[in-house]
Amino acid sequence: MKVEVRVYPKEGVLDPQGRAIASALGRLGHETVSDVRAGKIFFIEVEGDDPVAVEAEARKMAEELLANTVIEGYDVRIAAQP
Amino acid sequence: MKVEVRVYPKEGVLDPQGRAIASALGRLGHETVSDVRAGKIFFIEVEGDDPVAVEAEARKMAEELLANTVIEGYDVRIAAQP
Amino acid sequence: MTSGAHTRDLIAEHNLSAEEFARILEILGREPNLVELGVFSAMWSEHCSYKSSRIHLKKLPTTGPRVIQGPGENAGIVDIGDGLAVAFKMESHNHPSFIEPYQGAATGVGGILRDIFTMGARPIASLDSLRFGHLDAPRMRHLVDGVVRGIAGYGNCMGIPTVGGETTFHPAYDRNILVNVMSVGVVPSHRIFRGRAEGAGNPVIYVGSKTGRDGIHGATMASEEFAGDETRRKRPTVQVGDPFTEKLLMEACLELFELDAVVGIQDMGAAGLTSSSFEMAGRAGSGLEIDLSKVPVRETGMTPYEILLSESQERMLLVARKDRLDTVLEVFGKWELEAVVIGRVTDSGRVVAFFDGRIVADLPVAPLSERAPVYDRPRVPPTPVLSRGWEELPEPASYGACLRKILATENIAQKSWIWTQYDHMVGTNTVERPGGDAAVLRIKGTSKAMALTSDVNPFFCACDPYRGAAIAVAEAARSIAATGARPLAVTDCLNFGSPERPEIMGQFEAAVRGLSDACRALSTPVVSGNVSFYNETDGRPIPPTPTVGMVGLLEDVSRQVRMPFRREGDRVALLGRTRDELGASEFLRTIHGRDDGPCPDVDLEAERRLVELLVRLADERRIASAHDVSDGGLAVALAECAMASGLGVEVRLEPGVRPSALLFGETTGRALVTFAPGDESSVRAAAETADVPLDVIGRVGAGRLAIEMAGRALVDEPVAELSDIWTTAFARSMEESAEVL
Amino acid sequence: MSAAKPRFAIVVFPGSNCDQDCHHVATELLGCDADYVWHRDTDLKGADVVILPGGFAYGDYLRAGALARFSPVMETVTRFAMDGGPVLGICNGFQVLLEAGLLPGAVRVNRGLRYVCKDVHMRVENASTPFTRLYEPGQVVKMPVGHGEGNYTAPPETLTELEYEAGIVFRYCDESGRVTDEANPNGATAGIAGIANREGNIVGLMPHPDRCAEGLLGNEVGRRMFESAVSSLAPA
Ligand SMILES: Nc1ncnc2c1ncn2[C@@H]1O[C@H](COP(=O)(O)OP(=O)(O)O)[C@@H](O)[C@H]1O
Ligand SMILES: [Mg+2]
Repeated sequence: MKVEVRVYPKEGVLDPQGRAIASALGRLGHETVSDVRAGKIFFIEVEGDDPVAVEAEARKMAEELLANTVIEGYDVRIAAQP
Repeated sequence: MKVEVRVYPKEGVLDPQGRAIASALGRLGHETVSDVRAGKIFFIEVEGDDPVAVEAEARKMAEELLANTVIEGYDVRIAAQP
Repeated sequence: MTSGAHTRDLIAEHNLSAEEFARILEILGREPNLVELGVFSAMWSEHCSYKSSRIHLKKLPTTGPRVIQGPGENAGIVDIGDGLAVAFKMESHNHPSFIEPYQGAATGVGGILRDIFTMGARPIASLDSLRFGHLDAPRMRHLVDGVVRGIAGYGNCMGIPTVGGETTFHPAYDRNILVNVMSVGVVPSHRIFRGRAEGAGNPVIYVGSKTGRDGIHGATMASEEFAGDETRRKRPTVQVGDPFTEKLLMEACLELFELDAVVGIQDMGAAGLTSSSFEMAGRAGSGLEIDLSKVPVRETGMTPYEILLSESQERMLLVARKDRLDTVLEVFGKWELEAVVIGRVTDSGRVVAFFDGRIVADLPVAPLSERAPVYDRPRVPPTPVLSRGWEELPEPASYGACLRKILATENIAQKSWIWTQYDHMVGTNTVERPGGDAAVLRIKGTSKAMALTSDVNPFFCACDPYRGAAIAVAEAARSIAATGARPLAVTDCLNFGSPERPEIMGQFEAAVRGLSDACRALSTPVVSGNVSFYNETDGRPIPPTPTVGMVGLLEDVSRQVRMPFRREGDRVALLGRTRDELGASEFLRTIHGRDDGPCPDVDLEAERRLVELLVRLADERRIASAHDVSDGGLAVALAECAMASGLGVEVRLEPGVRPSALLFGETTGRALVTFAPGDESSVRAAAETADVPLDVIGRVGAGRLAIEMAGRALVDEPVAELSDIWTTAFARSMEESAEVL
Repeated sequence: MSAAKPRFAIVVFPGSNCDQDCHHVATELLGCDADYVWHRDTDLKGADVVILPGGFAYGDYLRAGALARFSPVMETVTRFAMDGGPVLGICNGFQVLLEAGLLPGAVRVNRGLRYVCKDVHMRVENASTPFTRLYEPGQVVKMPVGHGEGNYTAPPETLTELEYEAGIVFRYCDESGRVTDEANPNGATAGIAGIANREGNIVGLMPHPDRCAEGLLGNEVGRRMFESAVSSLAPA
């Protein structure tokens, strides 16, 4: 079963990467871009077919490892991998 | 309007990050994890309310800057930012 | 896999000529199967076989009292005493870097580092020699940014400092950039390892990353017909580097080398498992049996063809003593590396590959490695580019304005934007950081240090490949000697267009002659190197670019000499004579927008005498600073010493040649030295004995760079302003661009 | 080496690359004994001081220090630190201490999004830790940095606590000691270059004292951090 964990800078935490990308996009002529926040996404293949259990396990992975909860938030969803 | 661009390693392309994370998760006792692929996600705030136009613009951003299309694939979707 | 006669297309797709195929039939006495065809194609490719360059490379001087290992191994090695030796080599990763700059450059670093530690040496430093097109050419800033990030990403993670290099911009590289990386390692002279598969019965071990469908090049098309659509869709063209795995490989190998368990070892570079197994057997005159089904694979359904030809990174092939196999597997286990026995050494003189119990390739070793085809390709001698009349140009109105303009050009401007992205200090050996004439690295546990540099001026080579190549060696030797070190030996990376064109082979032959003559004159044998042909697009080749990497030895690191002026009041002297030369100079390009020749003259005997003098002056502690005069000429050299020190300089030049040539001409064989007034007589005496012209041209002063000729002020600029221009120009030019994050 | 001298333990994670540099300072330059401690070992071999060196533990894949903190050795290091033992994290070692929660806060990618290797200046804000006691309070020291993720930050309450509990050990500044934005190589909040826990025995910093500990390299100021540790342990 495939699960997706998204990790992103917490509200209020300055995101240097998002900022740089936003200004670069501006210079590239995308003036309509007003804000960018850069995060990470993990496509995880987990054995087992109980979505509830798999999602719970994925949350644990995010808490323990995938996100640095001091500055990052995360969300988890069972999803198809690209 | 908020748009989400997800960037991920193309199939067959080595993903050292994903591999390292997968084995770390294994060591942490998540034995059910069989594979991890690590990507990036960008939450982009774009002015304008025509989803079609905004999505098209976001694709351009991905092609030009956000994704390295030689080794990375991407997808775009209008979505709510966390 | 295949039956009956191969189609012409199949043979052509494997880049084999009809003659070469006929030769294969004759060697085998039968039709090769597809796997075997792939192996021949890879082993006889220009890259692996050097078939077009061999006869010319034979002319290079490759021996000397200090040479322990010359060309032919993974790296060359020279003795530095104290039971130590240095292993070094330069490699190109040009084409991959143009396709994907980050990964292309990163895997280039990974490859050359493997060449060094497979010899048993611990790498201590890398240098990167980069050629880009015009900064405003399409994708160019993106390429510069990606290449620099890639070198940083890999080298920094490995913990090998990138301590020097060079960066040139020339429109002729617009569609063929060059990424040459040199690495240097230190090895106990009694504990050198080589790529030899010796001892019938010894196990053959595969260690490192799994094998994927990465970079299966020329022959790709052909194999797909058999591997099917799946493969075609899945196979990536670009290899991705994994510096962490390589760091583990390096530490594991270096640990293993202490345990007397390894017989021979080689990295899987171009043509991966194929070249490593054939070369290891070839050097030892032995044979191998390998079972491809045992090779760890990253993807499903990989064919023997793909497994043999994959160029996945971070993989090594090694032969262990049979009685020490456990030790080998134990050490790799400790470092969490996958190590598998995939075969054994035989004395059959053949490499036999099995897959699922079937023989999929059975080939004689010698014809594929040692006795691969060699061509003496037709060539036409290059016609040197001469003056198109620059002698008639009016002298500029303001030499100060010229200097400011030249200091701001991407070729002359300081490259700190690049080297601050490289960890150039890890290892705590970097005594001279990037920015000097040559990087200097102390050798822990001794009083010694190594001086390292890479040089070539493509503008010179474009005008005259012979002189350009000779000058590259001379400039490298001068840069090394300016630190007080004695030039020891050379590695090269010969970047050219297509060898199938007589003009290009003419350039190549001339450049190799230039290298040979210069290396002989300066007693710096060539102990390793690399040839990169086919650097051209739509029939437009790069300028001949024979990059020279040189190592020098400083017996006593405390006698090192540095570039910056040291004390106000010190005398400033020019060693060597300035000729009326402006051909191929930065001045002509920047101020007049012309690329006239001729390439400056070179007097190799005079260069040798200058090197001897610089080494002696340093050894006798007679000079306070030294700097070689090269790109941008005397005015730029003076400015560099001033800007690096914050001190100024007052200079009086004798008339003779036109002022522009005096200030900006790039006459070879010159260096600047400074010394306390009290040492003038002894320095003069030393120069006389060495038969090197010496003119005291001024004194180190406060804040200004002032140059006058016959009472007339040519230049008078505040050093701080020049410094601001020189140090910020390149970064600004890069960071204003939207192509760069 | 003389028995009075303390023993250093230098932790080696897969991917550490300044372990030998720290070992060189402790042994060759200070004449102390030092052991490498492999990340899977749990025995500090009787060490008096523990150093987490710079490098790219586990390649810094995911996040600098994120994977290393799970190495078995970290439990031992934590116990050693909780018993008051002096622990110094340099660069990647600092990042590991942050990820392990032994020091508060986190680092983000540098403001300029690039790895930066150059000399910076720092002001000594706390000269009473076992690793800074030989510096003068307010002293300006020059040290090299070499990192891509040194942009320190922490939740407001943590920052306030650091300010008031003397948790900030070094701040980036200019030559004259002024904390300015230009002097800040990575965008770290409040110019924070190094911090300590409340007890002061755990110190982490981004710059590299190990790279400026001998005259041959043109700068010896970093050696004082190691000597501080030695002096703090010397029997009074
Ligand atoms: N790509 C690079 N990487 C590292 N150092 C570089 C690079 N390009 C230039 N440098 C450094 O800049 C200084 C000047 O380079 P260069 O103009 O080639 O010197 P020289 O004229 O003495 O050969 C040298 O110290 C060189 O090591
Ligand atoms: Mg040069």
